[in-house]
Amino acid sequence: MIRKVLIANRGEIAVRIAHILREMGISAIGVFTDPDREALHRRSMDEAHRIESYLDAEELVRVARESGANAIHPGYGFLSESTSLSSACENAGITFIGPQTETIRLMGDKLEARRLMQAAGVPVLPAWASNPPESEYPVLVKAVGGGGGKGMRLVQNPSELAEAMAAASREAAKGFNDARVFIEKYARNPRHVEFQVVGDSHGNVMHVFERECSIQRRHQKIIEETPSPALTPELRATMGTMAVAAAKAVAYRGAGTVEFILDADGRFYFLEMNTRLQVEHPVTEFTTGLDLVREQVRIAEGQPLSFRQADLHQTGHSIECRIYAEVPEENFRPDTGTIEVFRPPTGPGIRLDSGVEEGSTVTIDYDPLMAKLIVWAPTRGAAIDRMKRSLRDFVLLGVRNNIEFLGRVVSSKDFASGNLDTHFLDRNSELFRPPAGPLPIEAILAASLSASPVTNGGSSSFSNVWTSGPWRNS
Amino acid sequence: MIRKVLIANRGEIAVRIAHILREMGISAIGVFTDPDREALHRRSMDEAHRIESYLDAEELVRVARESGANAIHPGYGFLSESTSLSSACENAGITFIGPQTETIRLMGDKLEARRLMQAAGVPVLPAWASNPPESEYPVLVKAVGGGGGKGMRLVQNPSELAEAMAAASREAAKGFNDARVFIEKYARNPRHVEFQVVGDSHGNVMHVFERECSIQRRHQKIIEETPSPALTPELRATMGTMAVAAAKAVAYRGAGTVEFILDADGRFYFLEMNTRLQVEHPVTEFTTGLDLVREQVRIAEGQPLSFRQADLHQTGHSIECRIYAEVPEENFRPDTGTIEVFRPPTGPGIRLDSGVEEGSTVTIDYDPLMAKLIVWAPTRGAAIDRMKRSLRDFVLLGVRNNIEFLGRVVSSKDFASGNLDTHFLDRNSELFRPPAGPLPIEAILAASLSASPVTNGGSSSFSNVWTSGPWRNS
Amino acid sequence: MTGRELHWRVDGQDVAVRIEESSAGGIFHIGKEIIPFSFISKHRHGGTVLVKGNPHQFYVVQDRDSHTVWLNGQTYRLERTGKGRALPATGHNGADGSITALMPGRILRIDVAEGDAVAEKQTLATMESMKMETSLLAPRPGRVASIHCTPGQVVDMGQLLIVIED
Amino acid sequence: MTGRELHWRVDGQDVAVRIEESSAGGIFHIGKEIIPFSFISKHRHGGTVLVKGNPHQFYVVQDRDSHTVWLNGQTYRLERTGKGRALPATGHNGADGSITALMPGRILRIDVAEGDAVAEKQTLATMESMKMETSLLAPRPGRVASIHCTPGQVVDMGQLLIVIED
Repeated sequence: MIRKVLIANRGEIAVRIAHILREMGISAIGVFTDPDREALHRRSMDEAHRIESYLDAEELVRVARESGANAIHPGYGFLSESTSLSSACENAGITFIGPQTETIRLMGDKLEARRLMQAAGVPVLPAWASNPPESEYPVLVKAVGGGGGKGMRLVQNPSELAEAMAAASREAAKGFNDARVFIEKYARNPRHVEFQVVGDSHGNVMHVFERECSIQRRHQKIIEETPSPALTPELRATMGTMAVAAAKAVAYRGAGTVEFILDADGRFYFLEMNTRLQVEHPVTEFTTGLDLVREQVRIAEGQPLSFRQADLHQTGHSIECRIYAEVPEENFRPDTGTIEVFRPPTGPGIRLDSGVEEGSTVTIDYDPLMAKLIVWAPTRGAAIDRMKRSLRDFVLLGVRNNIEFLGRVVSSKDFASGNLDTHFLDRNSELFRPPAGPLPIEAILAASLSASPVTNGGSSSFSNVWTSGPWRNS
Repeated sequence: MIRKVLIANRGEIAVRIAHILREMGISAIGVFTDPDREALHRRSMDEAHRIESYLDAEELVRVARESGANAIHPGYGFLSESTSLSSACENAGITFIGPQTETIRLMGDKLEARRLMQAAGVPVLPAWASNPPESEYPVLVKAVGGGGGKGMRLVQNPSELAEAMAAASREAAKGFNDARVFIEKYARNPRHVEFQVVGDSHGNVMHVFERECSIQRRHQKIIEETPSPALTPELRATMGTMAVAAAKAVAYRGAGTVEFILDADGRFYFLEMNTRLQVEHPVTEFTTGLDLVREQVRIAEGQPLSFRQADLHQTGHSIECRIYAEVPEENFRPDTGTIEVFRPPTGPGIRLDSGVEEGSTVTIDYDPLMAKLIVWAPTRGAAIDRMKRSLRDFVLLGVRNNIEFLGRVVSSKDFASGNLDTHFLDRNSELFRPPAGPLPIEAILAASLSASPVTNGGSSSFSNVWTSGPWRNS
Repeated sequence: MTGRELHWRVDGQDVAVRIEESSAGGIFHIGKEIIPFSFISKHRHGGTVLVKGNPHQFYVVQDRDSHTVWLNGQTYRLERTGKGRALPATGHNGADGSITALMPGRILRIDVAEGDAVAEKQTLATMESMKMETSLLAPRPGRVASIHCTPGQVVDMGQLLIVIED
Repeated sequence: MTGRELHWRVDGQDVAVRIEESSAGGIFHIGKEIIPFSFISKHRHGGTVLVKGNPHQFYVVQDRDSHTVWLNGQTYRLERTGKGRALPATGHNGADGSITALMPGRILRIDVAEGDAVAEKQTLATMESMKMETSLLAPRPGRVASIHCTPGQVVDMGQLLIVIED
């Protein structure tokens, strides 16, 4: 029985995990670093402890032991896909809410993972250790231990290969302590379609359908949805079967994600497996009714899955937008500051997973993801309309953010038609420009009403504008 | 085609209707009275017009015409069940989003409704025009045109009947312009179970399952849920069939609700039909995926229902809590004031329909319903846990409210066991007392930190506490 | 009633505005436009302002000279340029001597006749609006050039009522 | 550092409290208890305060003498009774002359010896806490009765450091 869980993470995912733990009657133990001293996630826990780093497995296990936690949830990012935390948990007799260390290790090695997938009959892209045939160019040089675009190089012709491999290898050695690189066929304008899988410790593995995550910036997803507009029921069934085969190949335990790339002809290839909860897991939850964190806890307790594949259904459509503290119009540069106004949208079919609230401060120390806005509606069209309305109603001021940019993306024709691929933003560069037209006079009026009479060089409260008395003419 | 809708209502329901209209690409025209000059619902519309009263059908139709609206949505309460608005719409050639005037008239007359239901084979309670047999006591004297407990008298024995009828008649004449009363068998400790029905103008009528609304105060619901813990699949099917029969008896068009009382032996009786959207409609939406306001608009446009009875399924469990500006501990007296802090809960399975936000003022002019908190989870137990967590996280200060009281109700053993009836609060009077125990020292500390150094007799901002400089010892 | 002149940088150009404001509304001067406005609601970070019959919900946060305005779902960023300065209290009017109605309301009394000499701050007329009586004062000494309203008349916001000339 | 005395009506009884507060924390005196606290966060309507190692999230709204406190999901209502009064700046200490550590930290220097006569606001010791140096000042003139810390020592919040007597 898991009674007390240390959440080895921060921000919205730490808050989200704490919510369901508290609902399950499980104590949520938080951790926070100095920059997160005032963070919302710290205050969302039953108790929270100061740590030096979210990346120190030994420290996290020590805090878990000292606080009496008998399990650790790694969230995503940080140590979620590092064997250091899972093995430290094993040594300390603490339940790691995730797959076995060996699974993490296997899937963290891209070459090993490719071999396993091929053996399991899961399609992979052609790959070479060196010198692919000239007809196969362009190719991608990838780090064996990599992820997130680091240690990756696109090579257009053979003459560039040697230099690209050397550069990628240096980057990989620095980034992942593993200089090995390999060469993979480059898929042009693919879709990124991933399948959620769950497996228990009794050998049951099933998939919970797909997520379309093609809208990316700098290899990072910003909008995800399910169902994918690209999948027919037949293709969904085939890919789902392959995702289950992939997970079964490593006797997968817990919640994980099998990522595929899907080309315009409906061919798909294993890309990698994420052995953890995914940022975009809420769209799966909204369309299936599962709570994936609840399932993770049950699986970690050794309980068998309470449903069969045939019990799982997709209902309606769900879209997630990631609300980042960044300026898309200025090459996605991150912004920092204090959130002065935070008014999220309300109404049916809206879910907000937030790591911030009014008054929260966003610093440069961590990822700029502030919150996730997730909507559900019976159809894709209605879900897009709901997302447009919700983004328009979302007021977040004090830290520059991508809310309006997201609004322009989901309002675009290309998005409406479901014509998505990983180069969507490159193709739709007009989305980076705010709508043309003169500044509305009302905006100048609003600014003028808020402006303090004399610039005093510091930031100024709005309230002093309203100090004039009742309406009189003198 | 409905392109512009006047929403003849206020508060959370006006906001909720505006949300879906805007998502559907339909203009939302609001109305507001002087006390609602600053209300959230006014600012949630595409445009809004000042009116004298939400109860003046002619004025509403005039505003609709002047603003170019080709339909009126009445919401609930106000004119939603009065024939004055529906017939004024008919005369003006404006679509009334609701049933035909004749349906409203028939169902507004309790005797007429009883007769129709009996003819349709729907069970009704025994009733008499006067002097029921002594063995049938206690009985209820009810107003023919009544509702909401007005003009109602419980009579324990025959000697009290004449006086009760006279009193009820006077009250009914004053309240409903209709002095007629009748006598109905009194059901002890019944459950209140209602069925959502929808019918189109093509003769299709179906039900969208039940809502259990037994937790009431002063004949007003405060917590509703679906599915009802009292219904077996067989009883649900039987009652659903009867609800459809009831709606078919008046060729029902639009969304409506057939209310039943259900006794401990599983016998049920028609109570009344609400010919409008119900406050508690979100729990039906959360468990079926339907958007009832969207369906209302489609039906009003003359479209046939896009689903069949067999397409409708209940998934999981949903509970709604009504957040009132009232003090349950002081006999539910309403409170007024300005909402200084409004921090609704976030996370999966939570919906907030709110008529207020931070800074909103609650006045004495209208119903004290501020917002509705609705949760969904796969099981009733998980939904209760989610509601408990959500209510605990909900910070609403500045206007006294029932959030903690609701928390005590959903945390009670009786609620957990599903042992609900309309006398639930009478039986569980301990819920009206806040938990015993001394005031925590931290609460006194918090108050002391906020207290201004010298009482100045007026309300004071908290911010002046934080004006001290960086931590120094001098 | 307080008046302020402000300078903004908009699309690379300097825009000078003048704002005369009370707690209930005011008049906004931008270029040659004279735009009356009234408040529907106000809060710490903004409010809703009625301009030409349309409500505009806005939030503003200010960081030094940089103002971020959220208006009807769009965000705008404005830079303050010249120093603003508080102006002495004036009437409801521009510098041109025209007295306009700050709010919709009813004229109760007119206290002057055409041709009358008036002193600064002398009451010219009284109107009722939102259940409050309001005196319309002369913004500067001068002579009443023309009167464009009558007692009992219901006037719109921004409607010209009286003109003063030197 | 400012000090205040306040009176609350709690369960029909008067409760006098004393609070010494800086922006980072302070000491709360209630009955015979001396409770150090520090702030995790603060905002316009409350914050999170650390008391005995536990964080308590709170919001307070005030309407005349009535204070509504939301604390960890429960709401409490307190009535202010006697007039509060701002006290002159003091040390980290109560009126009894005991100097305690306002925050956990390290003693850097001790500037006095037992038996020394000290003037009001004279520096007694210096400590470092949260990367800030803080001087501990004498709350009033007197004599150093006892010293309970040494340079370099790490001290807990609320720990007794120095006692001054008349």
